[in-house]
Amino acid sequence: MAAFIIRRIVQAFVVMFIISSIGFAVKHNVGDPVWQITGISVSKAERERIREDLGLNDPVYIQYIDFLKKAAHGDLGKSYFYKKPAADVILDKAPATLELVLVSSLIIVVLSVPLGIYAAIYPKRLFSRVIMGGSIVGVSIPVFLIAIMGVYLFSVQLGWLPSFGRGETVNVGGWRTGFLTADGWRHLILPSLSLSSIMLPLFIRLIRSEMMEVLESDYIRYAWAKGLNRYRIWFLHAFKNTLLPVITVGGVQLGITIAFTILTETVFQWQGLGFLFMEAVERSDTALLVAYLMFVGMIMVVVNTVVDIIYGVVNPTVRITGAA
Amino acid sequence: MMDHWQRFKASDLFYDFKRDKVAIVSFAVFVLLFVCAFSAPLIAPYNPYDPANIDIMSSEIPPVWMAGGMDDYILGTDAQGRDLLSTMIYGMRISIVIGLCAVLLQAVIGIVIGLIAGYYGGKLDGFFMRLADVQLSFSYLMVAIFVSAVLQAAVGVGRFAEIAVPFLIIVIGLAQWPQYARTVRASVLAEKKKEYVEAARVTGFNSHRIMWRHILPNCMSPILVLSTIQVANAVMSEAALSFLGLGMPVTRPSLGSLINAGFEYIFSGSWWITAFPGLLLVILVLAVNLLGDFLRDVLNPKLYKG
Amino acid sequence: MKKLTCILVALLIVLSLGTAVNAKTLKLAMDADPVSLDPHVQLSGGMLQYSHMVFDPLVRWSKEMTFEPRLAEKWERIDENTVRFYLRKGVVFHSGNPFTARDIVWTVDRLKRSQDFKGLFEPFVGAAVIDDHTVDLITKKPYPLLLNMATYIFAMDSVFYTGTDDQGQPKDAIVKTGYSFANMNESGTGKYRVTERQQGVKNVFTAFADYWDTASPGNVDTIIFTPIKKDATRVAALLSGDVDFIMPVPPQDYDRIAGTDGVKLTTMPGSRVITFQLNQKRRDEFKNPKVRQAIVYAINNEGIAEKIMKGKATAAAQQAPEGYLGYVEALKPRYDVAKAQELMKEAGYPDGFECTMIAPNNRYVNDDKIAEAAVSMLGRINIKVNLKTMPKAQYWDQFDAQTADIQMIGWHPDTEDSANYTEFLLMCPNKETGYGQYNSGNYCNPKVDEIILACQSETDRDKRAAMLQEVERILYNDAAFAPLHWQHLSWAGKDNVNILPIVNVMNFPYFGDLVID
Amino acid sequence: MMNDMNDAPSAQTPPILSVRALSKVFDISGGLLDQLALKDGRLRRVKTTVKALNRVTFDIAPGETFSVVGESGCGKSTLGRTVIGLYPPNGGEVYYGGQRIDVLSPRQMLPFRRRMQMVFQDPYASLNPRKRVAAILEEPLRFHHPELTAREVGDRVKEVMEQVGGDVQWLTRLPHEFSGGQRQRISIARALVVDPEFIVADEPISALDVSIQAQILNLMMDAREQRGLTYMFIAHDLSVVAHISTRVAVMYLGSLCEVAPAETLFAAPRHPYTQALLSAIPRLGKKKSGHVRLKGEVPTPIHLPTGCVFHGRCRYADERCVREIPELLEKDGGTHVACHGVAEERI
Repeated sequence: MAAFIIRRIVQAFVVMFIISSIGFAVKHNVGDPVWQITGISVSKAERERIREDLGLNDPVYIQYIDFLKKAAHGDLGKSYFYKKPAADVILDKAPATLELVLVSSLIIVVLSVPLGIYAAIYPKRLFSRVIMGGSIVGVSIPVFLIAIMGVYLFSVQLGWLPSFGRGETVNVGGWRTGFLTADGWRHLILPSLSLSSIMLPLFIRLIRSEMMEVLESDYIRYAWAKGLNRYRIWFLHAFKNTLLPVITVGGVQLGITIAFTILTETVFQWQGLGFLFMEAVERSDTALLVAYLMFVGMIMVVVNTVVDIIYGVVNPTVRITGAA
Repeated sequence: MMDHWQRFKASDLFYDFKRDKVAIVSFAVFVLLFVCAFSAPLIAPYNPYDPANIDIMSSEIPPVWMAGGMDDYILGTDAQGRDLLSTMIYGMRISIVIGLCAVLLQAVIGIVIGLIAGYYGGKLDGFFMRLADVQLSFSYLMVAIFVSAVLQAAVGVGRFAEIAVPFLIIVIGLAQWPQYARTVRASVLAEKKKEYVEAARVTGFNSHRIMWRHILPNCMSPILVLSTIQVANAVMSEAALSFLGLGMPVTRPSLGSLINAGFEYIFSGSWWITAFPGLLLVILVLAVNLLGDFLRDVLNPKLYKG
Repeated sequence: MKKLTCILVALLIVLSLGTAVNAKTLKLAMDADPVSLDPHVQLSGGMLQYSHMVFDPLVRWSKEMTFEPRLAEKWERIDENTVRFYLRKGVVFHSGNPFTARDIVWTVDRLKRSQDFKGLFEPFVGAAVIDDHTVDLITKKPYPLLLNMATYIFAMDSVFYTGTDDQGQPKDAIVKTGYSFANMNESGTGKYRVTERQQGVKNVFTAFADYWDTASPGNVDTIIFTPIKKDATRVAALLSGDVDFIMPVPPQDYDRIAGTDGVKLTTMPGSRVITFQLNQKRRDEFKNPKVRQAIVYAINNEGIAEKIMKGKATAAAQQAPEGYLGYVEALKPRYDVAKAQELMKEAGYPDGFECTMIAPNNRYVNDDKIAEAAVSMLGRINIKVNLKTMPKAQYWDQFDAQTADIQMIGWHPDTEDSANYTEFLLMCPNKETGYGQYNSGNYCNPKVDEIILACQSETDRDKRAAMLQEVERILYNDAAFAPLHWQHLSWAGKDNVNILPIVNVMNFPYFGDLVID
Repeated sequence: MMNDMNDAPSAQTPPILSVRALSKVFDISGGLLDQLALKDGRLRRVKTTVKALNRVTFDIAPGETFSVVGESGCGKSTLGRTVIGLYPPNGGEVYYGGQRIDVLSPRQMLPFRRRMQMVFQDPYASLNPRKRVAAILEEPLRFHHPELTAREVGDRVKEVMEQVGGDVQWLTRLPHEFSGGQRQRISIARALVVDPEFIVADEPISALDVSIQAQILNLMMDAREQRGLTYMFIAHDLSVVAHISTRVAVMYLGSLCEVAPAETLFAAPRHPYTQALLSAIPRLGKKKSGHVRLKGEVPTPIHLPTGCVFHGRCRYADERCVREIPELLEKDGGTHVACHGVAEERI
């Protein structure tokens, strides 16, 4: 276990290093921040002075070494736009994205498990065919199209749901949450549904195929032969074993979901990390870009680690390599 | 050639195909769209790349069956005055070209890396798989945004229109090779243990030949199934990138950039600029996905999960 | 007389009570929110819109482009370099400090230090206190635009902003990219105080109880200001009733908004001109005036204004719009493809040539679509254009480096004066003087430079007008640039929001005067 | 240390294959980070290895059928694969026809590849499922004899096919269309098609039905007759080995216990392990013989016992057996035994 943790920490550092280098290598290509922080009629000389003050005229490697030095102390640089440390901005915006991802994940779990199991147990039934057909149509519609259609239908035409933003939020110890107000929940509906629309069909199909495979296995046949209660077989024996691959895939997909928040948040003007990222690109707020990438990288490493540990717990036959 | 066809007709795959209506229909739709796309200059009413055919004064004409529609423009025109049907057909061609080539690129990169990693194992394997892990955790969107920044700086913005297609192919190809690498590696690891590989080594074949001529053909089913899924994904990826404004230039729109351009008109009543390309994109992707589903059911490969 | 005053006062009190009782909340959505609470941090439309809400200028532009007294009740020119302003009495800052002439001197000093504003205030020596409520603005030489500049003097609370904050930094520091006291705190004399600010998410402005302008009909007590960047999302927010007022409105949605019950659209001709610059340093072809003229003739800018801008733009043939001193009525858009083809032949390019173009895709209204349309139009005269559009974050870098042969630029003069266009866009580029800073066409005509420099100190309005009109004619005949149109300004709101009275050509809505029924 | 086999492998003919002190260790500890372990509060690098072969020495004379037997996991397959060069050895030498081959590069090894072939255990895995039988047989031939014309290749393939009892029609089919026995014939044909001198047969019949086993064995023996082949035959089934082998080697935990001419070995096993092994064979016509029961369990090759690898299970073991590794010493009648007990004539 110790070796496993050490291994992950080393991996995290390597990942962070790679990400920060890539981020740094390209940050000059997303634009010049000085143009973003000055009015258009400001003279060239003045602009040059600002550039000099910000250290943007230093060679890239010097800037990078400078950045690494500061990063070692937890300082990821300052966001030009927010005039705050980039890490603070990220932490400020993270709750919005995490809440969105959390609700979407809940929707995915709550819907995909029963639907997937049903489609596995009764593969020939009409409803199963509807589920499977619907899921393949679902994967084929781009998430931004679903989001646009959602806004058009439910906000503009019907006026039932708000079209943008998080609505009323409550600040609980620095965590700005939309969970505590009815308005916040109303604002969550469309974004979380469209975000979950990417992964829901995949999970239904995954659970179905894994479950069908398990149902074919010898020990389930044996359980039937023993005359066990069918629900016991399905849910206790079969489903438990379909969980394993679902957890693994779930971990990987979480990363993709976080990336897809870029699209969803852009359409819904959801003030989270994805939106922040696109804005940072458009504003060439480079410190924020690098900080965002490092944050997401960090989350991915943590999630992967947790998934591996859960995997080991759920399935004792798998030894986490290096576990003593 | 005849021989191959005969054999194909006798194969399980064809037998299952004949009995699967959904597969037949989706295959027919895909072939139809494919043929349309590549005979675009022949069947499209106009050439949307020819400025002589574009008149700003005839922009946003609705489809022919709506009030104000014109017979010349069956599905109406877009915001620039291009015939929407022609633009969609040409756009689909770009989407399909990008989708297929990007998958080809992914496949080449992924297969080479997967084969090498799986066959040689050890440090090389560890390196490539960590690389794949890191890259997968960032998804193609972020990778694409960064790759596009680098490439644009490298080629200069002025010539972007000329290199947009290869550029997107590279972006999507580079972003998604890990799927192939992991699937191929998993298959190679399974195949490598089989004795026919040892038999080949005993015969004295070099690693190169064993990897490509002996192991790779046995990894084809997962590659085939994955490829269909990836073509659908690549078309969607291109659409998503174009939606974020990182894709095809406005003068040579793909389906994705058409949808993106039309998005701004969705409340204005010119819904057709988004709706028709959107519908076409969904049909195209759906057909490919259904084919992939069929292949998966028939070939029943073990895909790398995730 | 006394009685009358009594009645007037009583009436005022009743009126003000009445407005207080009818206090309304406005939910406002713009494309961006102010980048700072410090009005001197950036010279941009967004910051000036903010300044008009929280601060007050000495004078402000009226709808008719005349000067309206604000903190200055009246003013007079006392010599050719000095104008004396008589300040309003009884005005207090949000902090409770009284407003005096010292605040104006302090503010002008700070403007001259501000990186963004120092250029505009370069002609000024400074301000001088005459007494508590009288102040002189002194320029280095006769300056015709002194009052125009006074619209930028938003009084800041010198007492509030003096000293050091709890981080030990001077409170008056102007910091663009990090923390400063002024970035986070405000004390102006304006109608609204900033009561909540989540940058980029939500800003709440609350009416200031001791606001001096009790005569204003404005009845909005609270403004909840949300930035919504994407055009379609902003429109959706209005249509779904999530907000009461949006600006700007994308042209493609004009009809939809105009045709929807409960919301209405307000537009007004603007003074931002959109142009293409043809780089003579990169392309020898563009050195030939015939080629430049051919391009001007090939571009159907009236078509663009009608179709892409949905009629809410005025096709241009010159830089300055109607109402500006330099405007020449006789100059008309010149769309004529046959003539353009003829000119190309005469210039020796019957088969055309290939060139590159860049344009931003989120800076001007429908900028990328305009560029795309222009590409097709130039195709008609066999000029094959490779177009690349990009977000403004990348655009200005590319523009400045002149990476393409044809580059789009729009311009709105900070001085609201004709000469400003030419100074930045078309005078011979000169690193020392800074003239021609955005002249990526590298058009250089010494005659134009000479006239523009002369009119900088010409205070006679008619003479100045004649000089500026001369410049426009020269540029027109030379086809120094390809003009497209002047963007219209657009706002939309619910029916009960009286937009028209508070908006103006500068696009600074005076929210303090807004009435919601 | 060196025994007499070293100096004079055989008085009559030089051996076709000589193996000297061959060792093979597999490292299963994974990457650097996997090797780290906390021990006594300190981080240490720990390698986990499997000692599959320990200083194995033997010779095979031309024309012999040299069998290697032992229980599963004893390293006999590893021995076969190391000899033929599928695994690089960690120590020791392999000579073929007097030339050392374990140090050759793949290119230098090529001529030997043609002379040495292998037949595998699992007929379902040893044929490439994507290749038609013709391709499977032609590819090695073309590879080693690029000078042959298509017709010559075809003729030789047909010839070999007939020799293994196959049908020419098989050539156009895919492996999955055949039964296990048929596949093993194809496997043998593949080995024979390059006209080798020496074949390592790794349990070639153990995956087949009993009724088929004899056919395949006969086929192999016929091929030996016709082509003058030398076999190294790996098996876990002593009864099969008994009537085809000229000599038999008994392996236990990666070490050779006893090497003896087949008849001698079956008549008079010397090593205690061989005795136990033989006593387990049911024989017709014999009543329950004294079945030798072994005590203890088979140790793992990860933690090899000190001294004689068999000492933990040997009823004759003494203190020397725990301490000292016995060497393979020649006894009378060409028998070699690695046992202190035998050497001391205690047994």
